[in-house]
Amino acid sequence: MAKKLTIEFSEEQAMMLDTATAFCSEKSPVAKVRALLETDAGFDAEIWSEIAGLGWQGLAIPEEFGGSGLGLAELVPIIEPMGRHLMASPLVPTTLAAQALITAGTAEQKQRWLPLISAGSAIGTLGLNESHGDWDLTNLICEASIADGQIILTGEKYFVADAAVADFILVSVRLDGNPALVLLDRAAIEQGSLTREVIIDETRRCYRFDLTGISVAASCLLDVEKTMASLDLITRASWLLLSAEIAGGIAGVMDVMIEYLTTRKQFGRYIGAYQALKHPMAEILCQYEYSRSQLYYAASIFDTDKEAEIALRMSKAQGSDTFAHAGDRAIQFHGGFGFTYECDAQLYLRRANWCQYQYGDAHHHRRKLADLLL
Amino acid sequence: MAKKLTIEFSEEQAMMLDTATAFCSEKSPVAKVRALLETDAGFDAEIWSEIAGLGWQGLAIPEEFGGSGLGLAELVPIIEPMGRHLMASPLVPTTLAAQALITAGTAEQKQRWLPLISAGSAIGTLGLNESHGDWDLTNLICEASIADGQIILTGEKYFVADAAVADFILVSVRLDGNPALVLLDRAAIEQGSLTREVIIDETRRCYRFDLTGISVAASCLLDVEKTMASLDLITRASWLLLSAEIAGGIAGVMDVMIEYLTTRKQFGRYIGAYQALKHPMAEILCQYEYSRSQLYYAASIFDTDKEAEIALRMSKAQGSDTFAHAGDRAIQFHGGFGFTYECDAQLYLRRANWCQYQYGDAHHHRRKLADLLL
Amino acid sequence: MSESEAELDRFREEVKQWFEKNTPPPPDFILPDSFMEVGTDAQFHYLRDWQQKVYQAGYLGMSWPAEYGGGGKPLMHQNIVDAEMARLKVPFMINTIGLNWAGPLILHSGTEEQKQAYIKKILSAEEIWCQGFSEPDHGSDLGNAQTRAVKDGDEYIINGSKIWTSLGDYAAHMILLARTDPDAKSKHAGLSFFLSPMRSPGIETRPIKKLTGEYGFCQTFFNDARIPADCLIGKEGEGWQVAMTTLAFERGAVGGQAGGQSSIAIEVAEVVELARHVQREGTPAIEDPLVRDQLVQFLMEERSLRLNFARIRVPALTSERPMSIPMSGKLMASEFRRRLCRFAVSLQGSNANLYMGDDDVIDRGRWQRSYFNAFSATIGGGTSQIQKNILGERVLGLPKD
Amino acid sequence: MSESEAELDRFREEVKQWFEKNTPPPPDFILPDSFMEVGTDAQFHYLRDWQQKVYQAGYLGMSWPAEYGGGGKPLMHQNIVDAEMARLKVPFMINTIGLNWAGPLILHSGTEEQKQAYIKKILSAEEIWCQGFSEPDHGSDLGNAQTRAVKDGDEYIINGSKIWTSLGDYAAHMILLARTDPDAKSKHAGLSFFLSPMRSPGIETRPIKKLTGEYGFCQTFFNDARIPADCLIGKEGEGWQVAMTTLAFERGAVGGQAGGQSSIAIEVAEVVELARHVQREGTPAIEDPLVRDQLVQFLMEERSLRLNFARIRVPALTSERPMSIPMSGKLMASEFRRRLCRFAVSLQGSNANLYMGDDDVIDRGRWQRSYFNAFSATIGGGTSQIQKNILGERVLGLPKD
Repeated sequence: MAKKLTIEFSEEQAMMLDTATAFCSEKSPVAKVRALLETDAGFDAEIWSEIAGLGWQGLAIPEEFGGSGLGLAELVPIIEPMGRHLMASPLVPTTLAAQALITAGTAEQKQRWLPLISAGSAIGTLGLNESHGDWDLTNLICEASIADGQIILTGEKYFVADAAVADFILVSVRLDGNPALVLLDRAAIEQGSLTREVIIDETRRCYRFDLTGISVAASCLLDVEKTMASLDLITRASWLLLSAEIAGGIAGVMDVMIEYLTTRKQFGRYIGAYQALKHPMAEILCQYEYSRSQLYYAASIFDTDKEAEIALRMSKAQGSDTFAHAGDRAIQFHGGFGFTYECDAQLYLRRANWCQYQYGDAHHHRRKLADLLL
Repeated sequence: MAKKLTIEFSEEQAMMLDTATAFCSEKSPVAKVRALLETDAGFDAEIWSEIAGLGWQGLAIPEEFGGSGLGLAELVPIIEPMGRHLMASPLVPTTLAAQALITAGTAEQKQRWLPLISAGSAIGTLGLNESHGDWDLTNLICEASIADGQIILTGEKYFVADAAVADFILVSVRLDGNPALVLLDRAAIEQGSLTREVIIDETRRCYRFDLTGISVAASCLLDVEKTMASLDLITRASWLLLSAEIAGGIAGVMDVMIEYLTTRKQFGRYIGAYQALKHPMAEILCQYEYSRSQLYYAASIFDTDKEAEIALRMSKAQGSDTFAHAGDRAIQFHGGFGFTYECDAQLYLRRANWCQYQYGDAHHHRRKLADLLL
Repeated sequence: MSESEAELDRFREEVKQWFEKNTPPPPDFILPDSFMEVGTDAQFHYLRDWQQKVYQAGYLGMSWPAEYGGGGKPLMHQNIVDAEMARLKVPFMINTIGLNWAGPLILHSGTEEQKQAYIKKILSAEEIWCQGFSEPDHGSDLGNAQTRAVKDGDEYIINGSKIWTSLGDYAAHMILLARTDPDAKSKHAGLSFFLSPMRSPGIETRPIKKLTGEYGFCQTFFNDARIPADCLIGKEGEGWQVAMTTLAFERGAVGGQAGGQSSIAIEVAEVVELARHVQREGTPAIEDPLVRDQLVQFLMEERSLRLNFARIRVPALTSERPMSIPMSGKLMASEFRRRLCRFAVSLQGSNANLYMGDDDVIDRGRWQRSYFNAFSATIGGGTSQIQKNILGERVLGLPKD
Repeated sequence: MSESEAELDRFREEVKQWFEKNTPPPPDFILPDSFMEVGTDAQFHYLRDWQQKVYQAGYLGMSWPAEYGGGGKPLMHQNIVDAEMARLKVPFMINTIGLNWAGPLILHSGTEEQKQAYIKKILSAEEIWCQGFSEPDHGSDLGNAQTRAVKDGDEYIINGSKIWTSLGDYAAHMILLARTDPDAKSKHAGLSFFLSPMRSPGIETRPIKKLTGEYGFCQTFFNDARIPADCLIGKEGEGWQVAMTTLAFERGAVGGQAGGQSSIAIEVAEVVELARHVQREGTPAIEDPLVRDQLVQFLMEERSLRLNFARIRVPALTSERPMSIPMSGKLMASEFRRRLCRFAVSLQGSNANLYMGDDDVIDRGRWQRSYFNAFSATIGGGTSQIQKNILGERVLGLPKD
């Protein structure tokens, strides 16, 4: 008989969930989401300020740097409703960048950037992916060499979120055969080195980042000794926050589906009365509950070691597959309208694809889980 | 663009299908099937004689041995309706044993047994399986050695169909490191060497056959040079005839389901009106059509080499999974009645399991197909 | 009442030792996985003896009142025993209906006489109880029960039939839902609830053969069967409420059960173990990447089921659709079990075709049997199809069929 | 008429060489997979030029009468050309509605004037045709078309709206199903069929943006649009029969089509190829056993679809349910395509998240697009859910919902 599994969720987290749910629902109606699709930045700077007012950017940053000193798990009840309402913001990349600095930044780097992030005055992001599409963040083609106190970079990073508006970008490179992280502030980012990517999820902004030709002072390097630990933390944090976005996304696409199924008639009946639609909806509901249980369990034990890895991978795998399936069915169940851009189902289907293929799809995680569990 | 796929089916085969369908439907009503469950032999000797009258035993035996000289593919439209009506008979093992003799028997063995088989006067069977449950017929634990013109056997064979009533059994053994087939007639089968197995499909009779202690004249050995070819043919023939039994079985279990769905009411409606049952039935229908198309294509090209292997494995894989799924759903869709022994669905579910795990399950065949196709 | 952790640990150790020492060796026949699957006298006697032994050791009904045969101890003690029993996978307590349904009901709503008469014999398994809710042709629509009970002096005359009576042929008593007033203004209002004897003239049981080939349920026939009027529990016409109370006990939604596990859960770990020791195509099944992927899926699913129940304890995380997890549990758990057992069968190569009773069948054929038996849960208590309708309509608010 | 095998082989070789030499290089934009997916002027012009070129070479409408612009040759020639076009995967013929629906209909039922006016321009793609059957809010229930056509002198006045008009914004003509008699005794009897101009006052098209982000369908609005009365084909009130005839042409159930492929089939072999060249976790995807198993499943399914159509040619093997294969084809093929394309997306690791238009997206993003576009077939022409109802009721004889 396996050990007891409990989900910890404090009063504070419950309040956070309430606040965030109300905030996202009010500030991110779907018309707003669609309007932002057409903009360059993809998010609303005013909302970003309001988020700063709520203290979300600094939630998981130590108090000495102006943050609240809480754990990453506290962000889960915030990211989940953001996912549900497709609210755009650079909160996740900024949070991940902050975590990378906390674990591997030099004292000077932390002192410079963390207070700004906590205050909502700086956007940070990460350049970790490469052309091969591999989810192993230590599989690096991009390289760095050091000469005369300068770091010289080559290669291209993919999927750098919100790079065009970021105040700094942390990029991973191979240095002397090992992974290293380098902090590039706006001044270091060459004109024309960013190319906006065309990505499946139009609510996001991602950029290809050509590092070749960039050279910065050696002080931009993060602590090399701590880089592996930092990459590991970023990976885990990404699984957790993506899982939160996914759970919210499933809830959001279910909202869209239920609305249609209870208002659209065909052959004289509401289409939700047909078992061909009702039963798959019930199945999606069950898988959603699984996803959410896995998510909040992973959040509960985020700080443990092997157990957390298992829980996080399960959460990512369960959620990814459920969201992808729900998104797919959402199109189908809307019939002809589902095939149009106007139908909100497509926003979620695209988001579901995005979430599936970022940081490992379900198939990948199950393979890793097999090695951990069998 | 792949090559053209055609299904050959002659007028004669069409007539055979009609005849066999009528015969099996009349001679094997389910009450008869159930009555035979309780008997030792498991089949009706009278039916066996009638089958002989129709010439089915000799269909694929050369004319010089009293047969019709047709191919194994001609048996497909016979075995299919037998499967549909769960008609019990040792036709398949006898046919396979005859084919083994045709390909690898000595002149004397053929002369002795094939005319008897053609006339319906002898039942033959095969002992090929072993305790490890492996589907590779060359993975042999049973052994034979030759001394003083006698073959001495050791080991145990599993799943020897109809062994208790067989006039001879062909067993596979390892001889000098290679597979060999030995023909054992009734006189050679020791008292007590057969133990009836408890198997999942109660319409069949299978025996464990303990070879240890048996020794027969060296003339009982089949042509060692031709043994591999013979085992290969037996394997392919088994895939084909099992696929035929499977296609019939799917049709049979669909009959049972449709009958219930169109006569049983719940909440005031025939249960077949509910999409929760109707749609899975439609899906089973589609998979059944696939199974049957694969079957008759495999029959069409049975005599070719690599192409036939592909077609046969596809047929077995497609049919096995469909039958297993249909059997499973048949229980479920009958509700409480489906849980009883009295409901005919269980006869088919058990049969479906049997067919899935004989001569390679779908998963096994797909793995082999991957090597052939990718 | 509260004991120190150390005391509880000591007790746990004592329990563990007792069960390690006293659990009987596996018999030479296959045991059932739950009381619903008891099909032979040998199984019955083995399990009844075991329950008696556990009761005599003081490990059953520990929190029930001492005056009726219980232990009079804090519930915590029983919980520790139950956890150890589950952990050690000892055989289950056969008198499940008595321990989890009838007993709690009698303690809650019974008369003093009923408590004196029944409780101790439930614990000792001297008297086995069965359940008479479902009827042929009415599926799981309990409210539609048609079995009639007509009062005649100090007796009720019962006519009708109940189906899926587990242990019906071994039981001394049945908890029986019958219709006392066919003209009541609502169909629920016409029902009454009885603690009926099973060995009375006019009551006959006919065993039902299951698709596994075993027996394990009965159909029970009442032909002018006369039972004493004081068998009634609750008032006449209150049968529906009493039944709902009983079901609440059964679900563990309220306390009051005698404890002791009532079925053997199948864990994915056992299938993993099977995959380690069976060969597929010459290598252990567990080395096959597709088998590994499937096993991981099952492990995830098993954990999801458990985590759902961990999450219900956090109202903030279930507030939007509070009934979603409780109402989907049966569907998900039963379908999970069916698929898991079917998969376990599939690991066995051609030996998957051996069956219970064969000398060489793997694990005594338990996987083949459990696959077949799994349908009792995907069908009984409302089929999976009905469960999905319920979830769609009552949880998601979709329109009715 | 009958030519020797040698002559046909020579012709086949000639065709092969012509297409190898004349097929234009792939453009620097992504091509659509069928006429329903044409969404940009660049795509349109590329494909129209291509059809013109094929027609001018004499490889289109080869069996249509020479007096209207056809080739006047045996059908066998066109079949050979079609097979070569498919084999070489050359771009499809854009005027699909003209070639497969309108053209055959006009040749079959049109007046001499109509034949003279339309046929040649269909073949040369000078005039593109579109189809006006479906209407908003009436799904695929063609018989329920509500667009009105009222005769007024030598004109009809059209009011209403059609949806899913592929190429509506490029088309010169529409085959239009409209209601001339709302009071007819059956809803079918009130319909008439028109060869309507598209560039008339009162006819407007509004492009519909698809979930792919592309355009490719229109909604067509008729506001007191006047079309000449001789646009009518068949008699007034015979529109339903004419529509059914047209659909029979479209399905290829009867001969008469101009030939030339009308869409690019996606073959599993292409996904196998993709699996060979994309990396997953550092190794080619095709080495992953789960990927291999999936690919085999798709190969089996693809073959099953084709074998079903081989089997319909053997009546003895389809006699029990003759409509089973024909009526399940659309369901099975469209769902197959959806799953296959989704799987092709899944092979690409994090690059699966790049999309059409990105410089680095694999295969120009065709898999991502084809997955999204696949829903047009699982939804259009009756959703998969409706198809299953039809199969259940009309083929299996199950009761109606």
